[in-house]
Amino acid sequence: MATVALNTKDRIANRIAKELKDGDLVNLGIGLPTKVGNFLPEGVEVMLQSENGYIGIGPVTEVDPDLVNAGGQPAGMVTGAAMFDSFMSFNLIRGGHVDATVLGALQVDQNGNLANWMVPGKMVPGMGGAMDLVVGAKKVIIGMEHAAKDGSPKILKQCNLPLTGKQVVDMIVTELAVFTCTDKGLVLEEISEDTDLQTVREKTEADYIVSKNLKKF
Amino acid sequence: MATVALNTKDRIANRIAKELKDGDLVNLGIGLPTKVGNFLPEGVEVMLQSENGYIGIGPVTEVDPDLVNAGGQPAGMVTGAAMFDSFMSFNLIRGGHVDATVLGALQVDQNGNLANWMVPGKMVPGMGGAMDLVVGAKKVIIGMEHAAKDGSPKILKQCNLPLTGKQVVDMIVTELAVFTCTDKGLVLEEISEDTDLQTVREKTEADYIVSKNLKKF
Amino acid sequence: MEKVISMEELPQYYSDGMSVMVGGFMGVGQPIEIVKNMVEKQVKDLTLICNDTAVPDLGVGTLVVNKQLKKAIVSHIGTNPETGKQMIAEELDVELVPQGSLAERIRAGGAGLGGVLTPTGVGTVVEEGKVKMNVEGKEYILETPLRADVALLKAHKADKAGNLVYRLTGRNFNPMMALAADMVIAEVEELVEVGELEPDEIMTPGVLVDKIVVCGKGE
Amino acid sequence: MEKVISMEELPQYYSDGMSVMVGGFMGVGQPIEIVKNMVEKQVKDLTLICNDTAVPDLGVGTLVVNKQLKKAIVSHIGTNPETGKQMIAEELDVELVPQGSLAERIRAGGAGLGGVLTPTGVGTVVEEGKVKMNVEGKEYILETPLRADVALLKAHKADKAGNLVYRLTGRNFNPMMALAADMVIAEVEELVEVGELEPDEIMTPGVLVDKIVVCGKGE
Repeated sequence: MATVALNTKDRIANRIAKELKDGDLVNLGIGLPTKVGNFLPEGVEVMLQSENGYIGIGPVTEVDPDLVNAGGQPAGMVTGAAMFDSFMSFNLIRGGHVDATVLGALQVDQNGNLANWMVPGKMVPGMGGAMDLVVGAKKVIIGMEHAAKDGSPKILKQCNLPLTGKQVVDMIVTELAVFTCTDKGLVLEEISEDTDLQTVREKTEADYIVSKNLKKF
Repeated sequence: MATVALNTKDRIANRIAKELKDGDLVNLGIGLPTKVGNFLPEGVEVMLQSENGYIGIGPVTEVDPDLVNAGGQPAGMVTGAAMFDSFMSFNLIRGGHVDATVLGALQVDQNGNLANWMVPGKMVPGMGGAMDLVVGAKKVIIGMEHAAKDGSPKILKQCNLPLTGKQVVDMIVTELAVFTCTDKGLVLEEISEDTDLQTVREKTEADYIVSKNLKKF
Repeated sequence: MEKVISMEELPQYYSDGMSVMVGGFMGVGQPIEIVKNMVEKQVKDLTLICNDTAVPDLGVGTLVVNKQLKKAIVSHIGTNPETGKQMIAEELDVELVPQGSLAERIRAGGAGLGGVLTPTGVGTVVEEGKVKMNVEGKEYILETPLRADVALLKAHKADKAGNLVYRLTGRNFNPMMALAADMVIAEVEELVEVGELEPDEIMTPGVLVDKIVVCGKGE
Repeated sequence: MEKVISMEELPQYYSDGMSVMVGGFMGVGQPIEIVKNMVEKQVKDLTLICNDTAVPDLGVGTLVVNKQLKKAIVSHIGTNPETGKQMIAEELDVELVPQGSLAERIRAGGAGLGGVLTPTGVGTVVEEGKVKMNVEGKEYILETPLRADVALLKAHKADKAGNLVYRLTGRNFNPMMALAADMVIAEVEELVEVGELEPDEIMTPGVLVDKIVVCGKGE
């Protein structure tokens, strides 16, 4: 495979894809997280779950008005896909049957708290299935750009936006860094090849430990 | 239709059948209650529900190992029958979607309490779906012989066997009498053609009011 | 017990101020034609229970734009800016419910339960004003039942007895809503004779469905 | 990720003292061949979660007769006199659960809930030792989740990815149990290729099923 320069979002998606294991049931949020499906390592096949009631999201081959993804966009299905109702969909999500979910974030903090569903007075899209996903999925991976558009940090000591879930995040992946959320707090596990510890430190408000085995990605 | 003398159980079933309305969803217990289906008045069609997961019990036309009733006996299905799982079956039962259930009893009392699932130290079949049926069905009709085999009363001031449900019975039909359970207590609504008030009084321990419109059946 | 009715007969089941559950997820699996009829008839002060408020020009989204709602109990309003606008202007009361909890509450309402204990929303604004319980060391929120006066479903096929079959992601909230309303009306694409649907294929038993309106595939 | 295994490979998933959910209602929709294998292998001290204990010579009934159970969590034991006998002799701990509450508890266990509030059993021995709550003037019992180490299901058809289809009243408790155990094994009558089952026809998604044993129609 020829090496091509990836844009920021693709780089994040590409790194997250390495966290998924063959056979996993995975729920990808709208936006950046959806891209993760494009970067699965060879030999890794995952089944994608959609909140609106199916397992086996696939490429769109023809538009079927009865087949959309959780964003309401035309979707396809893979061979072996299974359909069900919203009730069963959340039995799966809340019951720990989803191995990993990848979601975007407005803010994450060093306690693993996540805020991604509203900005009071400005934007209230609603939580949709996100609050269920973060308490139910075995692994909650946040994929987002490291800082907000105005440069302000998104990885904070404490979220100040309304939470989606409390102590729910397992991993944060940005274009600069990979953090895991542990009992001891955030651990910086990896930094990207074109950054350095100093830059990450400057762009991150949260306290974190630098892993002894810090890697580059 | 020629008039034929009915035996005790058939007479009870025949009287109960008149309580069912066209289009009702009905759950019939094992034993005597099952017979109610044989006596539906002309023009009255009901759908029978089975706890193990279907609506539309019908006559057995051929034995299918995958098709049994709630007693585990071979069953049939009518045209338009619908299958589902036990979870959905009890959504229907508990959620008030069953219009009437007909059950047998060991004891019923004047407060509408029912005991029909165990005799301590002697017989503990278990409650099966009965406890759900009595709280969920819109109308709970007890069909039973008026007295126990040893002649002791079964319609009591107070049940002394473990209850199936508290204040759940709407109507009691025996070969001698029809009682309704009201806020004011039991009301004797009808007596059978071949008995009299004195006999019913002697065979009934419970207090009851005799309806001003007492009828014969 | 004729269940099949025409669109013209439908308005007798509408009343201003009623609560109405509407199946569908972003308009898919939604009884679009019935909703159009409700817009036409200007039924107002509705309490809508639905997954989302769709988009401004589709399904329940048009009820929002047309200001026919008093309250919306939904999990998502982001695709219909009009909902947020009316909410901020305090013209519309919006109760946002996590999608899984919405499904649970509707099912609880339809199944005779007093509620369910869910971990969803613990530590968030969702828990405000709700009973919390600790079961075996874990915190849960008690989510209570939802019911409605009328449920409006969309099915792919119905037989004349009201047995329903949904197609692909058109299923979503429809089967649960069939349990949780006093009057259940289904818009269907295709009507078949009783007996044409396999017993194992039926997704909503006909006893739950009061009325059927046959609309074809819609637009 | 090969899911299809032979009966000979099955005993690696057994262990003395394990809890096991077994689908079926009076033996119908029950993995009879797997249960036979468990009898043969003399797995013991089992906690059985099942609708009933069937009859002495069928399915889980034989586990009772063969004294392989330590505890049974069931709604009905009346058709297997051996269960009552062992219960009265205090050789077997029997927890009788109303059938609807049993379905709820298994679903709660499989769906990550802390429990459900049900009116079933209020005012009876079923409420003893349980939390009771009043919601809007009505009394409810809190029924808590059930899970098991292993769930043994019976399906009519499976594809190689584990997607299952049940037939008629063989469905019963199977779909709920598929959610509520650490290891889910299905005995199936017929195995088909992935893609041969319609997405809308599948009743249990394959992701829930770990292993499949193909047994034909049994006896």
